[in-house]
Amino acid sequence: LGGSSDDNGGGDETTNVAIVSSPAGFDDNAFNDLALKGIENAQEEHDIELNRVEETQQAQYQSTQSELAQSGEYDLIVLVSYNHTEALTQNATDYPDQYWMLINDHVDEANVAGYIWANHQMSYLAGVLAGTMTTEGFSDGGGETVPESAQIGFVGGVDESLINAYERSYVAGAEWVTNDVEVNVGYIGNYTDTDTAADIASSQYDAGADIVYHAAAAAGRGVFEAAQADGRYAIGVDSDQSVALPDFQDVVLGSAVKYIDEGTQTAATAVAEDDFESIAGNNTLSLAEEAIDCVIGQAFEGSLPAAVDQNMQRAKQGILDGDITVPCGATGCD
Amino acid sequence: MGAAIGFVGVALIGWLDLPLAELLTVGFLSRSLQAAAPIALTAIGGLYAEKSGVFNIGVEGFMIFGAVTTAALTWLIGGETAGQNTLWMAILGSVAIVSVAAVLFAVLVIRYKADQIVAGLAVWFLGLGFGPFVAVLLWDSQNSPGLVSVENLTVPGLSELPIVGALLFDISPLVLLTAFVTIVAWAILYHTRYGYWIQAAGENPEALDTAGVSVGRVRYAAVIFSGVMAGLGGAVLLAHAGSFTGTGDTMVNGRGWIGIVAYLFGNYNPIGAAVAALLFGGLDMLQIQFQTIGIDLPNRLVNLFPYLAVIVVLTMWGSTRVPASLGDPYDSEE
Amino acid sequence: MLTVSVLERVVISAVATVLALLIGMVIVAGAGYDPAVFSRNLLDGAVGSEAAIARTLMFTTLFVLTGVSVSIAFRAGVFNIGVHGQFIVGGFATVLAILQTAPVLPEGPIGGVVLLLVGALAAIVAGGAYAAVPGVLKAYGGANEIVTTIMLNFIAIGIVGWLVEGPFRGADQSAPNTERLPEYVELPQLIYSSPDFSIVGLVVALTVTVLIAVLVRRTSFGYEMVTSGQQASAAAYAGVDAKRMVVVTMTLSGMVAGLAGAVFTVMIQGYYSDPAGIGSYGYDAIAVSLLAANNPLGVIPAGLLFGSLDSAGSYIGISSNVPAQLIDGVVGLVVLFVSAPELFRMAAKRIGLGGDEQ
Amino acid sequence: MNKDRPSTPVVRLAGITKRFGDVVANDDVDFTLRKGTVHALLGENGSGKTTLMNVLYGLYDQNEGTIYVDGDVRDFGAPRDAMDAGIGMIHQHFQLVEPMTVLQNIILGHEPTSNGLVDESTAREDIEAICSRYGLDIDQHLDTPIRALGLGVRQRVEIIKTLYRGATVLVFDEPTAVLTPPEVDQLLDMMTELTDSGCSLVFITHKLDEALSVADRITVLRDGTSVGTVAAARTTEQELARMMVGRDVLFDRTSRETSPGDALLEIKDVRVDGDRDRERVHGVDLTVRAGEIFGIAGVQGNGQSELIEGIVGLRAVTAGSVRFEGEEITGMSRRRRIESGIAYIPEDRHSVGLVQADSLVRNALLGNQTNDNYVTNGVIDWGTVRDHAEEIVAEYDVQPSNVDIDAASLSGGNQQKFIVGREIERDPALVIAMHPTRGVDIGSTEFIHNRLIRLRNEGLGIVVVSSKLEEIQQLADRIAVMYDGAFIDIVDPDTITEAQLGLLMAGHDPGYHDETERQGAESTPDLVGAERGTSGRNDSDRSDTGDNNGDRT
Ligand SMILES: Nc1ncnc2c1ncn2[C@@H]1O[C@H](COP(=O)(O)OP(=O)(O)OP(=O)(O)O)[C@@H](O)[C@H]1O
Ligand SMILES: Nc1ncnc2c1ncn2[C@@H]1O[C@H](COP(=O)(O)OP(=O)(O)OP(=O)(O)O)[C@@H](O)[C@H]1O
Ligand SMILES: [Mg+2]
Ligand SMILES: [Mg+2]
Repeated sequence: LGGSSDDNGGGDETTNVAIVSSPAGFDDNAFNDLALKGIENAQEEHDIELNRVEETQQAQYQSTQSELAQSGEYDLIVLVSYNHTEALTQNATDYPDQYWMLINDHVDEANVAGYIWANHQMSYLAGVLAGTMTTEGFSDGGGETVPESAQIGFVGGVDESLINAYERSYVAGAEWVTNDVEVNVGYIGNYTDTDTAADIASSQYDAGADIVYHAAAAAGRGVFEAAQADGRYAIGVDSDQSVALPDFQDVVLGSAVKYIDEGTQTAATAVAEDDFESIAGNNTLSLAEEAIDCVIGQAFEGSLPAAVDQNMQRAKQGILDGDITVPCGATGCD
Repeated sequence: MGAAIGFVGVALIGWLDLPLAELLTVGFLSRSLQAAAPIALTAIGGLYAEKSGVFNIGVEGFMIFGAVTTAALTWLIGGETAGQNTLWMAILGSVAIVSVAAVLFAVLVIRYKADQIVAGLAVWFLGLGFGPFVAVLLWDSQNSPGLVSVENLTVPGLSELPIVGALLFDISPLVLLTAFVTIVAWAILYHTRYGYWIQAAGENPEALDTAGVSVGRVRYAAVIFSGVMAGLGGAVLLAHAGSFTGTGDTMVNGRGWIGIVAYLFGNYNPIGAAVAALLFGGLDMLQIQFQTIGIDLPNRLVNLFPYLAVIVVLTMWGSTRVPASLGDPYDSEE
Repeated sequence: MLTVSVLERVVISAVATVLALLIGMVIVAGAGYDPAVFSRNLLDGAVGSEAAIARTLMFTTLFVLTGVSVSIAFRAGVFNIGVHGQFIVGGFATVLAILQTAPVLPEGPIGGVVLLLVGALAAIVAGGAYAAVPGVLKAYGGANEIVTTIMLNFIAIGIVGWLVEGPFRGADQSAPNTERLPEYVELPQLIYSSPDFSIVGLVVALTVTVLIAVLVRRTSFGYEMVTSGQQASAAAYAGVDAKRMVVVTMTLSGMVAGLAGAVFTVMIQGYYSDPAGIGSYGYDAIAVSLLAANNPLGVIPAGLLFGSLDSAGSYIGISSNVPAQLIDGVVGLVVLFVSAPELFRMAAKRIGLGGDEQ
Repeated sequence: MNKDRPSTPVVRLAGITKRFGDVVANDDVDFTLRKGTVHALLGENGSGKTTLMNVLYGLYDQNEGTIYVDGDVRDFGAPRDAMDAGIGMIHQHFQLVEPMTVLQNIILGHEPTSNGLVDESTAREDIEAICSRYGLDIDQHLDTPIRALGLGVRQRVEIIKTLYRGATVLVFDEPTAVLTPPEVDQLLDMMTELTDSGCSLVFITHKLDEALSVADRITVLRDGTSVGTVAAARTTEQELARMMVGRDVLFDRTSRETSPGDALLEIKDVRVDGDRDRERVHGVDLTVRAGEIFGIAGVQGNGQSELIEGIVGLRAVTAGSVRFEGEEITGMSRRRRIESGIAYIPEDRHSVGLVQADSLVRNALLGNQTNDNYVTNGVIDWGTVRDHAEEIVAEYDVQPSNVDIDAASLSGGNQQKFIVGREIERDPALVIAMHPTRGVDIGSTEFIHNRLIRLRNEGLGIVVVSSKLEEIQQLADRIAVMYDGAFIDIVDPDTITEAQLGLLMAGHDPGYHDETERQGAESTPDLVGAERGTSGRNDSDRSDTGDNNGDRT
């Protein structure tokens, strides 16, 4: 902010947006950064002033939110992750004139726009990619597969229901391809310890997995490092990580992506254009809205076996048609 | 004590009827060694300080300094395409920088008689603050981009041998360095005059003083050494991980604290401390193996196993005898 | 030796803080931000508005309580590094107890007060019990309490985290949170209207502090406790059962830490979430207590200093683009300088300010 | 001794003044040590003896005055400088590193090395050479950690350490205070041997007979100034005492006219373990009556400490029973024993009897913290406590007489006086005093003795454990001699001779049994020598109080 918000002079009106991080903080190369990126993209079209607030203690969200709302300076406050939900339930009614955007959850108030991306669907697709590749004989870039065994891995950040949903959907996707696929699962215990992430992935590669998908935010880089060290493959999450972390493009077969950036861009734009109503309420963004996908890593475009594309298309169609039921929801399983 | 842990481990494995071969792979062993190295280095430094009568509770902070300065130097010297030489230069440079910090710390606690626990905590807070801050200044993010990780030392031919090949002849040079440091530290402590002086300084500084040896100098050397070793530990952690993570409790994530536990556990003997570090590294990796082979326990609880083991073992077998004059500043004219 | 008069301590803390801030300012400037704005924000953040003052007092409340908890144990010569864990266990117990008891009590203010008492009691019991464990292990098993309490901190985070995630997760919570406490269970907003601060919380903290101070200075128990901490062999001679004393002081320390957890839960959060994101009051408290020379009354100004810094830090995170980590670093510097009163005494002597010859 | 040896001064202190803040510890003191002689330094507690020698040793910088060694002016910034000049000091408070071995302690700071590593075998040879040269005996302990050794051995380690460093001037600060009579004799012999082989010694002591028997010349300090130096051959105890105190001191034994009353303390077949779970007291019976002083003599390490700690409740009694005023107290807590009227003057004033960093006010409450006089409903009345502290300080002549200073800043003798005062003024029924006058000067010793006797006359029961034979003979109405964990005999102080006592303490049969009527010995287990030799004063298993007995240095 740097004190520039009090320029009520100047011709055209500035839109002020604040974004508050999840407990993982910014610079996670995933979730938080994507949300941020969307607003930055919106800045190119509109005069938007952005205040990025990093707060890693959930206990502080109540006061951080109300501090921001109380200032009256912000046209939109973006809250990353469902850790904000409880605090927002209070603050949305305390500050009825304040517009809020909540990522990954929803609060039933007219001034809140809830955005939930279908983490489960994209993870299912990641499972399809892994399940297909593990039985294909493939060797390119920095790794190779073991076609004789159908074994893959998953590395999660914290063992909590949000990430469990990634895991179960991923497993389901892989099983949809190869019924008897074996999946090694490991959790780090946090979203920051790259070293442990690498150790877990390594252990899984050792045990025979040839592709590991991660849902571990910043720590996920460790999985890629292990893939490079062991000559195996990995699947990224949230954004196309073969692009976000180009060092690892030789092992990142693909990424389960959700276009959070498009979501925040839409929201920021809507507010800048005085049209909050268009986004208010609960927005579930799934395959149907083309808001999630599983993309192939930039080094592997066109080089993967044809079965990948076929299976991927069939799976997407199945999900859209309702023939395939992805277990779990966006933030947990029942 | 090691035997005790081993016994508990074996009993547990027998009791749960675990598949030993899948659990104790070569990869597991070499990952345990890698995980142990930074902890062992930190522990050895810490025990020197404590033996000399100064509790350096700030080793966690020094580790963060070591990690961030190594990352920064690697990046400043070699950019994103840094090679092995750059990494080694960065490690050396980092040790030099951390040693300056360690000198300042030593002056504060020895010359100015700062409360050792408070000053040590302060170093930790400083690490938590300035570590990520440096990252933000350099990379505009609390995490560094991918830098470079240390390459294993591979002896052609021998590394092909079963088990020992992968364990001993395809090994991180930093693990070897740690082993070397351990032995040298042991020899110095128990077989050189300087080692005698360290012990005397911690037990009865007056006796050392009246023997004509400056207690201050002995303590300075030990405390500076402890800072440098913790810094080196951080550097080793970074060199194995290949990038710096500053979010959360940073990539060091409590390893410094475990280092303190390790030397208490190892009863202030450098070899004991290294074995304890290996034990903690091993327990951590064992916990990962459990996950990998799908032993279905709540991960958050399984993660607690090493901590619980420390408590049980400490209670049943090990009461450590703390140096008699630990924490007392020494004035020769008193 | 290192006995420092109260006045001297206050002066030293002030000088240390100013010095740390000056260094912080230099770093701010070096990193290309405006130090004037930074210092302005610092002041605004600590005391610049009603909200800022409330936030400062909120942090102060927690630092005072946890600081007193630490001071009890340290005074008795037991290093309770486990206040963090006891704080978490206590806070969680509050939520559990209130949620379990609420259905059988009438709703409304009376039920609310009863529930508050039940919650506080649960926290005190849970915190005390959780601290008694390392006490017993030390007294009867010889296990170093510095190590065991650090381990128990990790364990508290793990277990409470797991409970919040699974067994005790609120019915329609998508995040790992417990059920929210009933609305009527809250501390009244008497002076500042702030979501996170009630003067009642602060009064509780100050009352506990005074009680502990009296206990330490004026009672036989306090005398025995302090004597054990100073010289165990002399305490045994005077008829103090050293092992029992270790367990009792750890328990007492844990009880206060648990109460701090209850205040946190009721006053600030209103439910329980993953303890991994609950700050590090228990660790900061060690610095608070030592800054106060483990004197319960001294914890009050020390807690205020830390409360102000944290409050300013959180304001700076919200309202400026200076990286929030910087304020953590500045806090580290304050602690560092404060740890070495001798530094300032020598400096004062050099520039000819006071400093008697000794 | 070598009274007439022609000798040259090796050390001369001229006009030394040393101040600590307002305290003038040494005031313009002159002192000359001649080659090959023993020079005793006497003076009351706090008269500045230790300080003067610390100045010589480079531990303190004098404020004024000059040090000459072999005629040259020397300025010692640190002990190392003093050592280089051949001066060594055996401190009152041993300077040993407990977990390290005897050998490592001896060579500390002067380790011979080869290839960077400490060469212990060279060190061993050197040490053995020194031992045989001075007739010292330590060999079998070289690899034992100090922690496991008794005081006598520790002291020998200190002496060898100094010699190993090449000292020819040795300063002994109250070396006999912690030793038993046989050990004292050994030490005095050793001192003579040292002077014979060319060393010059300074010998600080409170025991005039020791000074007279071994010293060539004697200097007396009072209030930091030197009162004078006399030749040992031409002075008497009376004269020395007058120089020290400034008046005549009476040495007559007070007449004994006791009328013991009821049994106060009865112990039956008590067994107590030592620190390492080895039994140290093998079944002791004893009865102390109101109005008597019961003395326990013995060489340190024969279970006296364990027995007493068992009685006062600081150590568990593993078998047998302890009754006090007719009530069974075997399992009673230490606190309840204090409350029931057992006062205890501990042998270790430094780490047990006082909280060093606390004021005398707070120390006055030590052990009294549940006493109704000072505490009501758990709340302390500090005003009364302060008054009490002031009373003790005044009555027992504790110097300096400021109750707000830390216990640590009192000299050892004054610390002892404060403890004695506090314990006696507890209004007890039974006083158990271990080495009540250790490190205390003559005047105060006299005072404490009179005090104990008066209490006895008032009908209290008193147990005195001491290794000073004359003290025990003078005070006690009955003397039990403890050897190897049991009472070897109980004797009448008026009929037994010092020589006989000494033999008994060493476990020998003094051969008096026909004449002497033994009194009150309920049982006398395995008398004399049956299985002696294995334990005794070399025993490593004694309670660990040794290096705390001395004063501050
Ligand atoms: N009510 C009182 N009357 C007389 N003296 C008192 C009283 N209270 C305390 N004192 C004196 O103060 C000294 C210190 O007491 P105490 O340790 O309780 O307080 P403190 O040292 O000032 O506090 P803290 O150690 O917590 O900083 C004691 O030695 C005692 O002499
Ligand atoms: N470090 C010190 N600080 C302050 N005062 C001291 C210090 N050392 C000694 N004194 C004071 O100096 C005086 C002389 O003390 P010193 O220890 O030399 O006496 P001493 O003759 O050895 O007595 P004792 O026979 O009891 O050992 C005493 O009043 C003592 O309190
Ligand atoms: Mg003396
Ligand atoms: Mg006090």
